[in-house]
Amino acid sequence: MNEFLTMGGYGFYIWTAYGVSFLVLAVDALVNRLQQRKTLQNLAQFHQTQHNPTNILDEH
Amino acid sequence: MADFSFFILMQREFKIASRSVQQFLLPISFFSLVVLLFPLGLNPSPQLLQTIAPGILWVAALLAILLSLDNLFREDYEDGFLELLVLSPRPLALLLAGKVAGQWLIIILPLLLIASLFGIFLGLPNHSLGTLLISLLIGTPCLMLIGAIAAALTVGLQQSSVLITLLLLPLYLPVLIFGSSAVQHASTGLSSNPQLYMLSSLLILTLTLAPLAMSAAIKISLSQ
Amino acid sequence: MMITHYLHKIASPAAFYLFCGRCLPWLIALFFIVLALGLYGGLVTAPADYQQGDAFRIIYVHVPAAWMSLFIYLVMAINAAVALIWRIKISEVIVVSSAYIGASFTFLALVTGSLWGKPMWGTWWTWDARLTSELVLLFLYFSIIALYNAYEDKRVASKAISILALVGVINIPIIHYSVVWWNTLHQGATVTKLDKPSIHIDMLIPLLEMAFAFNLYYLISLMQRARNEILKREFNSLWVKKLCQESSNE
Amino acid sequence: MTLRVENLTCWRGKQALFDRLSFTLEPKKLLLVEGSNGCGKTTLLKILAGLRPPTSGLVTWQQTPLDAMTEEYNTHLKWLGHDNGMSRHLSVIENLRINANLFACEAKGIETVLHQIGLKPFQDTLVKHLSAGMKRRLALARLMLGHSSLWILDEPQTSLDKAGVALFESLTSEFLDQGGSVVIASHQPLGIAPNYIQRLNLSACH
Repeated sequence: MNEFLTMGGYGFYIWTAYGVSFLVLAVDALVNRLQQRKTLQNLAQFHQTQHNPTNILDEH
Repeated sequence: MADFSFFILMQREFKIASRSVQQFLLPISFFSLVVLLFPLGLNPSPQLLQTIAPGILWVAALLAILLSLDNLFREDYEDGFLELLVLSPRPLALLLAGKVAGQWLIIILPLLLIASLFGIFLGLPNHSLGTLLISLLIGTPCLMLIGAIAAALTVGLQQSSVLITLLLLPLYLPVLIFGSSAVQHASTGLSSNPQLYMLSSLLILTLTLAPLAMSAAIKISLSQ
Repeated sequence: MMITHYLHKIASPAAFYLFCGRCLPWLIALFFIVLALGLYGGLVTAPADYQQGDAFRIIYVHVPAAWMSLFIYLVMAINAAVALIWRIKISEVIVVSSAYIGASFTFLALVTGSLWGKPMWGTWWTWDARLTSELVLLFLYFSIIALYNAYEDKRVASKAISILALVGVINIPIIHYSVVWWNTLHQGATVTKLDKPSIHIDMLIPLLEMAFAFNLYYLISLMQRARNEILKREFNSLWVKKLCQESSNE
Repeated sequence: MTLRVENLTCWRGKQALFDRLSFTLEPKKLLLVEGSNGCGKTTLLKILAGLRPPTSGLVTWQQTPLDAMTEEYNTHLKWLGHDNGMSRHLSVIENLRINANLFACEAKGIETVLHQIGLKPFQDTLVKHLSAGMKRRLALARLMLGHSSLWILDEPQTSLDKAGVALFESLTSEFLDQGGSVVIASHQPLGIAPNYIQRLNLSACH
């Protein structure tokens, strides 16, 4: 197990590279999730006040 | 009597330039100041200056053009003249191409004079000055045309000069690379034809595509 | 005229929103499976490289990220063209949503590239042609994101960045080959090109798995961001109101 | 030369400027767009001129949608926005000559137009030295250059003095008699024969 961690002496570089990669992907996923929740809250609040939404036809 | 669309705005640019001379002196003085910085910043030993002279001259020319782009469409946008251009029966791409050509013609002559002057100051050998002028003649219209697209995209925004710089630097790289290496090769006695051919192919590419992108960008900026 | 009609029908925001909602869970599950396979293959089973030893394992993150950064820009450019020519809302949304993910993949490629360069050449940054054009690509992404945020009206903003994406995609090959030309001109053969070593089959399989995993991640993130963007743009359609009521009384 | 609008909708941010607006503008008719400030008059005019796409809805000129034939539509259209469209560094005569050139009409018409709007003595002064009223007159002069069948004017009477407003009203009535159609967004009263006028109030449709 130990030589797996040291990776033939390059352990630091390899694990930092992988660590940074998954950190960036995780942050991206997190930001997506937060924005999704914020938009849904804004919309829910907006639709509480707005009584009659006009039906914009969904053509182009 | 109706002139060819390309020349309408070009004549207009000359008239405007003759009235507000300050507008086109700015890039030239900026160019000379930037070039002046390098010998003062580094040690003025002739060998060092000679090797970096092509790079300095080209970067300074690029920055001078970048500076003059911000008010390329700004005044016409504020006066409402851009709306008239968009709503005129003439092809917008040709009109805007004429306008950019006018601006280029105004800037290029003094720029070439000053560039050759500073070329000598920086110790460029005489036979490479010719290549410097040719490469500037071919390269600067590329810079103006690509820059006009960015200027058109950002004309409606407030602090657009920073944005223009960010938009343009990645797109300016090929012209800078081939331009400065053309002069470098000439100063070391090698033939700089391959670089000049590449520059002219870039010029032809931007000449054909940039006006279309410019007119689409102007229409979008005005539709805010 | 038939194509545009068909495109409008399937590409209506509501249909796209529901479609993404349905396949997201599957994609996330598939992503984790393929990622696990790729990591296991790359880190454990792949034999060490005879030259670089274990350091070459960074390619399992660096190369897929580099591929993705270019691939995403191409997807953005194609959608930009579709958005400008046929004015399809979904393509506009895809262009906007891909910009952020593309930028993060390019940043990743740069970081892992320099991390790989340190053990190999002892310096964090080499003016190697591919790393330099990757850096320029990062600035291309930043310029798109900056231009998008500079506009207040987001519909106009997405048209503006579509033009910038098209101008950018024409310039990418030009920038790449001028940087390669510039690099070989000045550096010559002193710096070994950052080329993939002639790859053994056991090494190649995990690389393709990782590339597929990154592609899946791009799809997932794109769909989430696109759904979010659609909600913001269609905020007053009936289907959005129904959606809000459903989610609020859950 | 009819301009037809079918359920035009436009949103600005979270607020609907107008919603499912439909009307047609026949020749010899003047559409007066009224409404409080910021209710979308300028946006509607920009959509009619083709400067800006609506959120949804269709605008057609002689049964063809605007975005299908912009350059042909522009030959019939004359637009006057808030700003006058005259560049500040050029003189009155130069501006008019450029506009005549843009709309490809003969140059000799400029002299009569200059005379009609009363800017003959200021022919060679730069636009930046003119007063706001004179700049507006110069912008109105542009409407008379060449022939057109549709005017879209955004608050044309701003900063015009009494004589200027009278001049503008005579110009418009003359244009309407010749079979042109006009769209005006304005607050001030319009001294034009009411049978020409077709009113549209934007604040009503909130």
